[in-house]
Amino acid sequence: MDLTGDIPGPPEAAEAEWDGAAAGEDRNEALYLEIDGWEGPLDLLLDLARRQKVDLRRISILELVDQYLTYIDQAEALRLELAADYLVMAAWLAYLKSALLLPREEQEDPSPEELALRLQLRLQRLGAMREAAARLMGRDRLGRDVFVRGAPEGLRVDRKHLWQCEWFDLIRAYGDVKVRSEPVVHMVRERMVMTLDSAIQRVSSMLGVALDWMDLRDFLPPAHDSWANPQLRKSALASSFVAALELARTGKAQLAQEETFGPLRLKAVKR
Amino acid sequence: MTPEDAASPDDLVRAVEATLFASEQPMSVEQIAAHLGQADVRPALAELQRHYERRGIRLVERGKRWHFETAPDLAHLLRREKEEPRRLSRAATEVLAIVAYHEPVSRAEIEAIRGVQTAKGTLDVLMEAGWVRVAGRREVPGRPVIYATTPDFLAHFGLKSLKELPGIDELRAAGLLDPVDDEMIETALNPGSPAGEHGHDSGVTGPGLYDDRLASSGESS
Amino acid sequence: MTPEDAASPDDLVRAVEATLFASEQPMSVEQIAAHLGQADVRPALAELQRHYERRGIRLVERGKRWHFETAPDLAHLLRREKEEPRRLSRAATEVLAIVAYHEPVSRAEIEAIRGVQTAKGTLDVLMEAGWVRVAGRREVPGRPVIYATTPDFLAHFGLKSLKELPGIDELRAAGLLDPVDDEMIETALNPGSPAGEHGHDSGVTGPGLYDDRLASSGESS
Repeated sequence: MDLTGDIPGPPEAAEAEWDGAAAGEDRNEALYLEIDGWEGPLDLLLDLARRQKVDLRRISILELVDQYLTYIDQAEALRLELAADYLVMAAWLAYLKSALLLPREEQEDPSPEELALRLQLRLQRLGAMREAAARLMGRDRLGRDVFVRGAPEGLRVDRKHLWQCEWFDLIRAYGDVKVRSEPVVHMVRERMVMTLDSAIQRVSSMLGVALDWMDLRDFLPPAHDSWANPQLRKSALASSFVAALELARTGKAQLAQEETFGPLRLKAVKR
Repeated sequence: MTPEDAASPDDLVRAVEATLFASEQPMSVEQIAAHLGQADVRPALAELQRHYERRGIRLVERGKRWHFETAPDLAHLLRREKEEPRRLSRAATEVLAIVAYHEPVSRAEIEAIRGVQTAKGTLDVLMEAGWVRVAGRREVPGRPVIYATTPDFLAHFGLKSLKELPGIDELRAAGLLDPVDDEMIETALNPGSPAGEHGHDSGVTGPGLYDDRLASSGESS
Repeated sequence: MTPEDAASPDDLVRAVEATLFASEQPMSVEQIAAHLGQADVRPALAELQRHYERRGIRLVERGKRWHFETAPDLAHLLRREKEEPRRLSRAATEVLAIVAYHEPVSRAEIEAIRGVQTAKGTLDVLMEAGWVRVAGRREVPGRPVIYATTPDFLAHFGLKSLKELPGIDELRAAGLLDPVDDEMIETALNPGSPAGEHGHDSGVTGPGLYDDRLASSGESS
C-alpha cells in the first residue's frame, strides 16, 4: 500500500514530529488520502475527528463513521490496496452505523451507543497521548536546550587496600621460615628386612633336611605374625633368591627353572 | 543578609557544590552523602538550589538525582545547531508518552492505546536512548513484560518526577489514564474476532517501520 | 552592591557563566565573545571570578583561556579513597615476620633468612600497609637500605614492643617449628634453594635491590 507517492497531499503530515490538527487545516479534503501516513485505522479516525474542529468529547460518531467510510470508499475506487485492519474497521463501523440507526428495542448488548462511546474514549485517549508527546518533545531538553557541564573533572574513588594479617599467621610464617632454613639432616628410616646372612642360614639349613626339589617360596618364613608385612616378605624373597644363588655358586645347591618366570626350585647337592 | 553571606557559603555547601560540579553523573542525596562522609546534605542542596535560582546555571533534581545544568532561558545562546538531538519517529514519541503517562505498561497496553501493533524496534530505540527500561513482568496470565521510564528520561525532559508530566493531573481526572480494558478494545475494534487485530501482518502496521516506509514508499508498491 | 545584585547577575554574566559551564574546552575571551554576539565579556568574566572566589567552584584563567574548576582546597573531594580489605600474601607475611624478628634488616638479609628471593613488591606492600618502614642504610659496602617495623605494626598486632614476639623456644613449644610442612620437605629435598642460597654472594640475589647495588657496585667491589 502506497498512497503518499501518488496522491497529492502535504508530506509534512507524516513528519516525525506530529503537529496534530494544525496540519489538517490546509488539506484538500476532497481528495486527500494518506493511508500510509496514518498508523492504522484509529489514527485515521482521530485525524478525521480533529478536522471537525470540535472537542473529541462532543464529536458526532455517526459523522465520523461516514467520513471514514467515504475515505475507504475513495481508496477502493482508486484501486488502492488497503491494509486489512482499515477494512476490518470499516466493516465494524458500518455495522456500528446501522446499529446506531436502528430502533432502540432491537439492540443487543452492549448497545451501539455504548460502543460508540467506547470508540470515542479510545480516540480521546490516543489524542491525549498525541498531545502529551508533542508537549514532552517541546520541553527544554537536556542536550538541546539545557546543558550539563561540558568537562566535569569526574569523581574518582581510589580503591585502597586495607591489608590484613592475623597474629597467628605472622608467628606461623616465622616458624615456617625458621624450619625451612634449619640445616637439613637426611635420615633414612629403618626398615624391616631379612638380611642375606640370615637368608643363607635359613635356606641352607632347610635344604639339608629336604629330600626333593623345593620351590624357593617354600623357604620363606610362614606369612604370619611379624612376617606378615608384605614389604618384609619381598625382602625375604629377594634375600632368599640371592641366598639360593650363593648356595649354588658354592656348590651346595642346584637350581632349576622350567620356564621364564616359572617357579624356581632348589635341591641340595648330595655330597 | 549581607553580600558576604551570599558569597561565603559554609564548607558543606561548598563541598556539595564542588562534588556535583565535578561529577560526570547526576547524584542522589545518598551518593553525595557517601562521598562527603555521610553528612546531611539536604540543607546544603536546598541552599545551593536557592543560590543558583537566578544564575546562568541551575541546580536541579531529576528523579531523586541532582545535577547542575544551564538555565533554560539561555537555550538560544547555547543551542548547537550542528548537533541534532536524537530525532524520534512519531511512533516512538507516542510510545514514550504512553509509557511515561501510564507506567508501568505492557506492550499490549501500548498497542491498545495506539490501535496498532508496536514494532519491537520502537521500544528498543527508547531503551537504547536510556529513557525506557524493562520494569519486570505483570503477574497476569502470559506474564507480559512491563515498561517504565528511567531517571535519564526525567533528566532529559527536565522533570523532577513523573508528577510534573505536562497535563497529567487533568488527564487522570478525565479518566484518560485509566488502565486499558483490553476486552473492551477487542470488542470495540474487532466484533466477532477477538484475535483479529493481533493476527495482522506486523509489516503492515509496524510503527517502527514507519520512517523506512516513508523513505521507500516510491519503490515499495 | 546589594544582595539582590549578587543574586541576580545580568544577562551577559549569566550567558558567560552558562557558556563556560557547558563548554568542553577552556575558552578564550574571543571565543566566548564570538559565542555571545561579540559582546564585551571581560567585565562579566571579572564579575564571575569575583562571585565564585569563595565558592566550591572557581573561575580561572589559564594561558588566556577561561574555565570553571572545583576549588583547590576541595580537590581531595574528587578522589575519595575506598578501603578494601585484603589478606597479606604468604610471602609478605614471612617477610614481615623476618623484619619483626630481625629488625633492622636489609633485603639481602631477608632473602638469606627466607632462602628465596624477595620481590621488591613484597616490601612495597608492607610499606603501603604501614607496617614496615625504611630505617636508613647499613654502613657496609653497598650501603644497603635497612627495614624496620612501625608503631602501626605494633598497634595492628596488639604488641607493646617487639619483645613480646614469642621466642624460638615458645615457637617450638607451640609446634610451629615441627618439620611437618610438605612445602618444607619439598624445599629440603630440593637442593639449591634454601640451604644453597646461604652461601651465595649477595650480589646474585634481589633484582629489586639491584638498582641500588648496581648504582653502588662500582665503589663497593
